[in-house]
Amino acid sequence: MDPRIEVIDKRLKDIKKIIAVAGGKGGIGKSSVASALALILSKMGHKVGLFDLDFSGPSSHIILGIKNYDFPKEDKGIVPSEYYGIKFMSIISFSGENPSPLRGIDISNAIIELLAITRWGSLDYLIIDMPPGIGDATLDIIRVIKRTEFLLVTTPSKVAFETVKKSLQLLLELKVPIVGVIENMANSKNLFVRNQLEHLNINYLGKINFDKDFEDAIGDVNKLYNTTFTQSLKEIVLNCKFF
Amino acid sequence: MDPRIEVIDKRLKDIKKIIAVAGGKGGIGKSSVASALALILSKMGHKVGLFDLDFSGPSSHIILGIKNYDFPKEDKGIVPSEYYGIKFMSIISFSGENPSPLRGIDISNAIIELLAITRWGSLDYLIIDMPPGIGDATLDIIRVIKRTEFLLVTTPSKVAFETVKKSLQLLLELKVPIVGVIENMANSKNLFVRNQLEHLNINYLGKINFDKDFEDAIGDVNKLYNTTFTQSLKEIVLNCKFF
Amino acid sequence: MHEWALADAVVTTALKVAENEGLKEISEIIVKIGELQTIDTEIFNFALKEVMQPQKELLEKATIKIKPEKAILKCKVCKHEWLFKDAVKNLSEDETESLHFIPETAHVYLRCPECNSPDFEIIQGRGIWIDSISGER
Amino acid sequence: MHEWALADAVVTTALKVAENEGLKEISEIIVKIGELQTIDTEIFNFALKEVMQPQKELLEKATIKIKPEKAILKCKVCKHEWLFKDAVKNLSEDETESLHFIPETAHVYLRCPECNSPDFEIIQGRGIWIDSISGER
Ligand SMILES: Nc1ncnc2c1ncn2[C@@H]1O[C@H](COP(=O)(O)OP(=O)(O)O)[C@@H](O)[C@H]1O
Ligand SMILES: Nc1ncnc2c1ncn2[C@@H]1O[C@H](COP(=O)(O)OP(=O)(O)O)[C@@H](O)[C@H]1O
Ligand SMILES: [Mg+2]
Ligand SMILES: [Mg+2]
Ligand SMILES: [Mg+2]
Ligand SMILES: [Mg+2]
Ligand code: NI
Ligand code: NI
Ligand SMILES: [Zn+2]
Ligand SMILES: [Zn+2]
Repeated sequence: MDPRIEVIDKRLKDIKKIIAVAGGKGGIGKSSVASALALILSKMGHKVGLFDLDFSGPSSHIILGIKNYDFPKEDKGIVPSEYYGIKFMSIISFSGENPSPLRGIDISNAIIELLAITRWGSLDYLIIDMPPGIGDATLDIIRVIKRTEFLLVTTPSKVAFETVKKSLQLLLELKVPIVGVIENMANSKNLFVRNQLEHLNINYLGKINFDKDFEDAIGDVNKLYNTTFTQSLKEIVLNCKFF
Repeated sequence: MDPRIEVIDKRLKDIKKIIAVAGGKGGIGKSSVASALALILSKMGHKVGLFDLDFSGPSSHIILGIKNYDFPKEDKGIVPSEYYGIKFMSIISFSGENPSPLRGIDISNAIIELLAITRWGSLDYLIIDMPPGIGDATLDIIRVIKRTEFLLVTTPSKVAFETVKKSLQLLLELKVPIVGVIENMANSKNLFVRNQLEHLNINYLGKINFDKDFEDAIGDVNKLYNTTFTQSLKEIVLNCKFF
Repeated sequence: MHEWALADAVVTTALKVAENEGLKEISEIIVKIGELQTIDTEIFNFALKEVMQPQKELLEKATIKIKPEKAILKCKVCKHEWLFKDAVKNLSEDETESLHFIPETAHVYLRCPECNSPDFEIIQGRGIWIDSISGER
Repeated sequence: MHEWALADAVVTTALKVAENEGLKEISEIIVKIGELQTIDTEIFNFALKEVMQPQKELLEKATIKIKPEKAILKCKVCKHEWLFKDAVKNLSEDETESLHFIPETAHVYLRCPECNSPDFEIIQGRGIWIDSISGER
């Protein structure tokens, strides 16, 4: 019997909302949205945690400019370090800059281990930055944290949306709560995504345009907060009943 | 004993070069490059196969506009259908438009099954469109097709490159042949990627600019071939000793 | 009819084992065939004969035992176990055919009968597996 | 010292099992501790006592048997098997500490001694596992 599974609910019991930022497709801005969202909610005065679950391509620490990511403190478990008021957990504390060639079974085991030993304490929001795909990480989050709500990101590209749509179909079928979809790198008055979502009866939360200054702000949390990217996201948050 | 592993070399024996288009990161243009590359090589008169290994987010059929993707023909194995002269294999022939929530172990099994039963016949190039990550698919391709050569894609973004760099580090450590790296969605005279690669002693093959007309060409193979995207890639192919 | 490719895999593996272990003659190969792949045993046997033909020396006296294996699925979410033979009734012909090519498409077309999850393990009976190869040195 | 969280997991699971199976008293819990995680058994035992304290009724008479389990790794590429205890010598303190938190970082810091691959299975001895929980109804 795996003792870790049973203790996960207990570890997360003082967290009000758990949000997985997902989409199935890579490169659509999941990590950018997850990181900026954590920052926005934290600046709004909420207690926020950010959990980077992309073990192949951890990115949240790069976007937020987190550099001194040593081992978390041990105290009846592991206690996430805080950066800019955000409690942060990522595989980089354990793997450093090295590649982590983990198969699905290992990803699954590592996720469950971290969920069983991390003491997030009391939080208003735990934001999970999901990897691409609908494999082990997605299936495990659905399986072991039943109350996770999914916030999906897409771009207006047909290629991206076709994959995001598969994630949506899966979540709908499994009756997993969906906060809604954010259209990222939007570029025009193209209504493709909005129409498709209406069809699927899913909340279109708003759009974030392609922000040519975003790249330059990566790694600098003050610049990042002031990008049109983050400000557009903030507007979405303010307009959304969920937050 | 798994009988499938032993027969894979035999199935691939009449293929001259096997190229995995990879990068670890999602959304950097792996599928776009793989699809356009297959098209370019085919138009140059080569015998080409294209194998979409991204089971969570199969994209090559969308980019090339392949619609009638029925079961492949059975004849002493399965025989890939040909589209625009390219022999094509993708999970969509079996899963259709449905989501495929496969864990790593399933992805591994499905890849090995397809490699064991597909009769590509004689080819000059087999192009493999890799999924993001350095998990089961990457590890299995390295493990079961020892002669695969990796063609990596990156974008100039720090976030993307940090992940692509992890793939490069892994391939270098394992002495897996690397054709080189293509910089996609390049936008300026930024030398970041070129400099980083020089440092790692890896071939910089060239760049493809962000092509605002690319999206509109998706699904139409003639338009696709005439995009600046594809024409830039063609130039890279023509200038590269490898092809 | 892609059974031929799988039979070919079995024989190719047997040759490899014979080479590695210095066998002059193979006397017996035991092959498990998992139900999930709905392999036609008759066609598989026929294919085996054809593939073995050119390897007379090594395989002339070999008997090949084929053991069908029940497919058992177990849900990772609710732990329920069930049999593929009970689930297959609800599949269309095309869906069964998909599983025939790639048994993992079970996760596309099948769901846990208790909790509706696609997140289950294939405990046994997935596809073709070689239990043992024996022979004379 | 995150051993406490793992001890807590064991006890939480025992309570759950007692509830599900209607046990009034738990008499024995057998816990395997895989070597890969380099758990300090003394600290783990100490933590267990602390976590069990508030559950007197159910656990007062329980003995907890801790069985250390050797960690065995097997390469998926060349099939070589080796022991973690032979490999651990080459790890720095920080690397061992990483494995202590997440045993899967073995794939980051360890390589197959035969072929240098990071693509190996952890055959046994990964971490904490409950072998059995028994008690009186
Ligand atoms: N709205 C935007 N404008 C400009 N660049 C963006 C925007 N959203 C994301 N990016 C960039 O796109 C790339 C992919 O974003 P990322 O958040 O890493 O995606 P994912 O986590 O889905 O893989 C990164 O280089 C990021 O900097
Ligand atoms: N050079 C480019 N210019 C414009 N759009 C591009 C370019 N390269 C890729 N894209 C677009 O970027 C997105 C990601 O490309 P894709 O090939 O699917 O990446 P991957 O396979 O790495 O996930 C797609 O929407 C694609 O149309
Ligand atoms: Mg990301
Ligand atoms: Mg991420
Ligand atoms: Mg792709
Ligand atoms: Mg793809
Ligand atoms: Ni068949
Ligand atoms: Ni500890
Ligand atoms: Zn179930
Ligand atoms: Zn090895």
